[in-house]
Amino acid sequence: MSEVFVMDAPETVAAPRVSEWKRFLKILFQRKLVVFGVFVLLCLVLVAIFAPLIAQYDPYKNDMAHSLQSPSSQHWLGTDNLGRDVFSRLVYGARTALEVGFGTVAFAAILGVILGLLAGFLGGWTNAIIMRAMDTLMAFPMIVLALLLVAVLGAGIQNVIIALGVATVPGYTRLMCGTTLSVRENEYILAQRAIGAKSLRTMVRHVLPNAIQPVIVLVTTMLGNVILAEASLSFLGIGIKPPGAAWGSMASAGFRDLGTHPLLSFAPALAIMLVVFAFNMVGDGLRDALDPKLRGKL
Amino acid sequence: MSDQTTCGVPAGEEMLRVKDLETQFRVDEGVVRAVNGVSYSLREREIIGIVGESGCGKSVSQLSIMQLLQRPGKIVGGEVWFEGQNLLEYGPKSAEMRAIRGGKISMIFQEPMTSLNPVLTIGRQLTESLELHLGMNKKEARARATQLLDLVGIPSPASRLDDYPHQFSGGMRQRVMIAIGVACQPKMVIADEPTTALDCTTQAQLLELMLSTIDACKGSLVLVTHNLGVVARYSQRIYIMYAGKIVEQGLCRDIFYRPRHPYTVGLLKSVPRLDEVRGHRLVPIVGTPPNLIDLPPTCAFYPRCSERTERCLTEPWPDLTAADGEGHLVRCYNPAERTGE
Amino acid sequence: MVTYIIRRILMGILVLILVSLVVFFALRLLPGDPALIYVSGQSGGQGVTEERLQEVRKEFGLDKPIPVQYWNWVKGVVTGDLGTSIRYQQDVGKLFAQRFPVTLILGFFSVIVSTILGIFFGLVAAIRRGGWIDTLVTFLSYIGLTIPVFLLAFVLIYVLGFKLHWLPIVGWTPPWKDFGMSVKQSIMPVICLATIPLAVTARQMRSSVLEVNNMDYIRTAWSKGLRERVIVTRHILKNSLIPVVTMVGIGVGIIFGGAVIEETIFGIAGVGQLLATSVFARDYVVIQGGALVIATIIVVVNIIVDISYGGLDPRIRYE
Amino acid sequence: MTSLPNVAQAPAATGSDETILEVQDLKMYFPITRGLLKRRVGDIKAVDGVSFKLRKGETLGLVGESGCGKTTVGRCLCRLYKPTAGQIWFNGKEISSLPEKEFRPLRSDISIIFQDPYGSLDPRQTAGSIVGEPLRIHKLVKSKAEYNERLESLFAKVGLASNLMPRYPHEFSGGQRQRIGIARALAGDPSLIICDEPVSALDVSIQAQIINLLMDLREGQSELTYIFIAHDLSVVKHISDRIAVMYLGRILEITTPEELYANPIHPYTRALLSAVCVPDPDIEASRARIVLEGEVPSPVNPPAGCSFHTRCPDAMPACRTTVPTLKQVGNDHEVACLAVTPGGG
Repeated sequence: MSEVFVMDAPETVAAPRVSEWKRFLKILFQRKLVVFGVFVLLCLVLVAIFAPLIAQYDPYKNDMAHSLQSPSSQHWLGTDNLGRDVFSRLVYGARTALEVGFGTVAFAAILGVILGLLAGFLGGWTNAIIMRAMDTLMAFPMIVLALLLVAVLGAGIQNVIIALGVATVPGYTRLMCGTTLSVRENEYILAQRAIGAKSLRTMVRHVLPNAIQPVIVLVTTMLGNVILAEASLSFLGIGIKPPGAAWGSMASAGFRDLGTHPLLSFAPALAIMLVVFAFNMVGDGLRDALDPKLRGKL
Repeated sequence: MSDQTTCGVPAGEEMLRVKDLETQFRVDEGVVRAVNGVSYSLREREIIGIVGESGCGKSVSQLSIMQLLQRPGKIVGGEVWFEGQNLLEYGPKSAEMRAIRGGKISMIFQEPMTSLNPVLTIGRQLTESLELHLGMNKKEARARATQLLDLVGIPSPASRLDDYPHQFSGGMRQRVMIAIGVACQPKMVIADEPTTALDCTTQAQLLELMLSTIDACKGSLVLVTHNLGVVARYSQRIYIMYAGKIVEQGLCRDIFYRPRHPYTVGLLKSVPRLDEVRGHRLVPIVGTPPNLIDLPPTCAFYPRCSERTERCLTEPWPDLTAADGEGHLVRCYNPAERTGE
Repeated sequence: MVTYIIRRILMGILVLILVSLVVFFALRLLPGDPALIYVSGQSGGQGVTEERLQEVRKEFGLDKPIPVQYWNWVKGVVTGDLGTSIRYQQDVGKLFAQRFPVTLILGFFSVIVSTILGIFFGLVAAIRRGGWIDTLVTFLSYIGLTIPVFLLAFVLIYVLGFKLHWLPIVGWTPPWKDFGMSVKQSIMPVICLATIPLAVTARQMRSSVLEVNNMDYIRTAWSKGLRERVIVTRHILKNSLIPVVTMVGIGVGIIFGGAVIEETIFGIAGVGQLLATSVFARDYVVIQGGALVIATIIVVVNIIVDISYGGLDPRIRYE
Repeated sequence: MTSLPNVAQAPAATGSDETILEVQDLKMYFPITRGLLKRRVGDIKAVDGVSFKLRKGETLGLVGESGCGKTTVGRCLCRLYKPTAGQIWFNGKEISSLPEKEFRPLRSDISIIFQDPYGSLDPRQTAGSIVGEPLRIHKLVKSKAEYNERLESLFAKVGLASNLMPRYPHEFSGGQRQRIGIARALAGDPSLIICDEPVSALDVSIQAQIINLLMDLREGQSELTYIFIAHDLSVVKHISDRIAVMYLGRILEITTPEELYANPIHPYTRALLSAVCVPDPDIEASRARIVLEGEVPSPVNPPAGCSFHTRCPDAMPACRTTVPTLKQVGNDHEVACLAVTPGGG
């Protein structure tokens, strides 16, 4: 049966094919600050992986004979009050930062995406329960909630990850719920019902992939925010316990010598800022590159 | 009311002349030549129709005249003569331009749902132009605003002045837009798809209302639309636009009964008509409208044209040349033979 | 509007109940026996015996069923009894009464400064989009968002304190005791607290103005021939403030979080410092009370913000 | 009644005498909740008692203005909404109250084409996968080879080259996307397709392509039945064998296109017809407009009696109290108006 009745010429040409990926990269790297951010993050990851090769000294070994030295060719950034090489500690601190960052974000993002998807797609009571729970967690400032949890769980890298994870879940849940709700409004979701697809299939195959994009942007910026929060907890002495090399605790330890040896606290603090800044830049770049308003426009 | 529907020859004097207007949008992928050398004129108490599909530049050309373009839109050439002045010599924020906008030329937009400010009352949005252009005080402006709402058929107008736009239906909002449009008795009104977003019978209501109110203040009208039926009913002269250029222009009857450009012919043959006999087959225009980025200088309709020749691909898009009929011009190397009647 | 307010308040109360549950169960459901924490916290790790633990459990009613414990705790909280600090051996309510005013005064000024400046800078940047002001504001807001509070404090202390000797580097005096001193001592803490909310507000305001600027009704306003100043003040400002107002609630949260660090650095005896030191000492009674009070303040602020939101947006008012 | 013009010229109404669909007193109310406890304070009476019969192979046009319930009727028929009341007999089987599980197998037999060619295709799915999804869900093919073969033939049917299958929706134009939507609707080899405003989001020059395609598909298969929902009377008249005019959740008039154009009886139908402009200046100059007063009343509180009486130029006192029912007034012509005396036939 068929073709005979189609008198209009078949449409063989679609719009000229532009690689999605190419366009994405083009928009992403349009801004110089994004290039800078990606560069910083690449360096950070490399430093964290090859920390033992880069650091010339044991970051944990005290050497009281050489404490509080100014920068020199042996100690590029000097030594701290216990005589430990600041540069080596900074290098190992990158590991801690990334570990906490990725650990927390993975935990919170996965949980948040699932909860948000369920709340948004199922609506009704599921939505009410999940979203009120999230409102509750959102009522606490992130640091205060983390303090509460650390007070109970005790310090240490795992507990910091759990505490910050719980504190950041609402962000992902709310975002995911919001995008799910708007994706659900689309006719293609209705179309799935019309052709007889079951809810679970629709939710996983059609809602999730279309709703997840903003979460990717959030994940990027949250990596920065979480590293910043971990630094704040470590700064207060309740995050990563000494002698663990965490930038926050280094900054805090250097504080008492701020007047005489400002580099002790400035160096780790600047490292934190650089990394957080880089994650924010890349996050913003991603948002522009993924922006549905720009997509499909041409 | 129905004297508006005649296609008679306009008698008034010319009040607006647009010459070689060019507007571009510079985007990442290149330059969008949205309006690419458009010229037209409007006489006193005349109604002209500007017809084209979405993205043909009909709305952008009107926004350019009012200098209301959003970035990255930019007028790159041309003249707009109105009352002896070239409006394009004034900046978009200049006092001269502001006195024209809303005072002498006003505009009615397509989207009644989003064209009114949601946090200001209807009254405030009406009185602000009255205070600005007619120098009324608050009390006078309010009294006049009540009259205007009454004129456009809004029941109990005095009490509705203090309502917010979301308390009005789409049709009611468009009535308010019409009231704002004619508030200062403008010499001309540009209506950009004024009823497209509305229902059929509401469209009819509002078109009749718009024409009678503009007629009452002795204004002219530029009717921008994609609906051939609407221009057939209301306009005296018609301009057909495609890909940023006017491809055919002429008196209403010439366009409908003696169309010469293949695009015009295609438009007329592709729409189902209420008065047709069922079973006849529509003749669609093949393909899709062109992407306006970095268009070649040749005819942009070429890929979809049924009358194309070798010449259309090698030589640039021709100028508008005279066809039979008063002011009937067509931009084509191979215009259709006289059809119909 | 009345229904809207009532619904908002009821929702707030529900969240408060849930907040109290979180605070209460944080200690009981998570690993770690509160009695053990209590005893070891009190005695510094020594003297932890089963008898002592039993004694403590009885003393604090920890031997009763969980719902009863919760009920007793809530009864206490409502009557102002937040328990006794393990570290200070003092009524937690009294501890807070001394310290909350300090945090609230500094926080209040920070909210005012960050909101006003944030709205102003965001508006100016958006209106002069692409100009040098916009570039500067955008860049500074990035810095503000990413700078650790302690780095900002270090820079301020190092430059204004150690090098220029303009401002004292530690402590805080209430304004009613020594106004001049109080102002001097407040400058650096307020800057530290206000920076992040300022950056957040400015960014939100900028994007909100840009969005409103693209709306059809702004084009309508231009088509009436209004001047730019009128369009900005009458048509753009109110509409773009609507999403920014919600940021005030978030800003209050950020400020309480920042206070923990800022008060520790500047040696200010506020709630933030109290919480930080209490975590160190595992003084969970204080943390519990502090978290509860701060969350309550934030919930209340958010209710007020949402209600004023209704005042700004007639669409909500008539819902 | 007036003599029927043009009947000779018009093709005889296609389709057999076999009824494929019968709708009886269909009602769809959407609850409105308000207040603290989300109390149900009223209903949006989107569809309020609609009945019609559809023969196999016939095309019924549902026309009316926004909010008249035409889309809701369509969505009830393919059970995207569960009707509040009434019966839907599809091939002799009552389907309005079937549980979803039992209705699911029927979903390949009743399909729908949506209005928005941009919103109705999943942007993350390739064209091929979109069209093939009903085949996979209902397991209509036995092998990969058969699947590919079916896809190729579906693409060919709607006039798309098969090398476009791996492309994503954003790479297609509006008209092409609508072809993909049509191919998806055809995948399960349906006998009833609900076309919900399939051309209203398209440019005028593209509309004709899609209308022609829908008509061609019907030519090829005498069993294929359409319900064509649109607000554009010219389009509906072009494609339909019968047209039902809806207003506020009810059908006011139902007849053939020729009869509707030549002999509209209901005052609303007349107003609707007069509101449509014909692209012909001479004809337009001779047509008078009936401009209706006021606006469509809210479907939450529809007027008692005839729902159109508030705007009707010919309203009588009885119209305020008595609900008119559809009455036969001529050959295949039913009107719900108190001013009309039944007859003809």
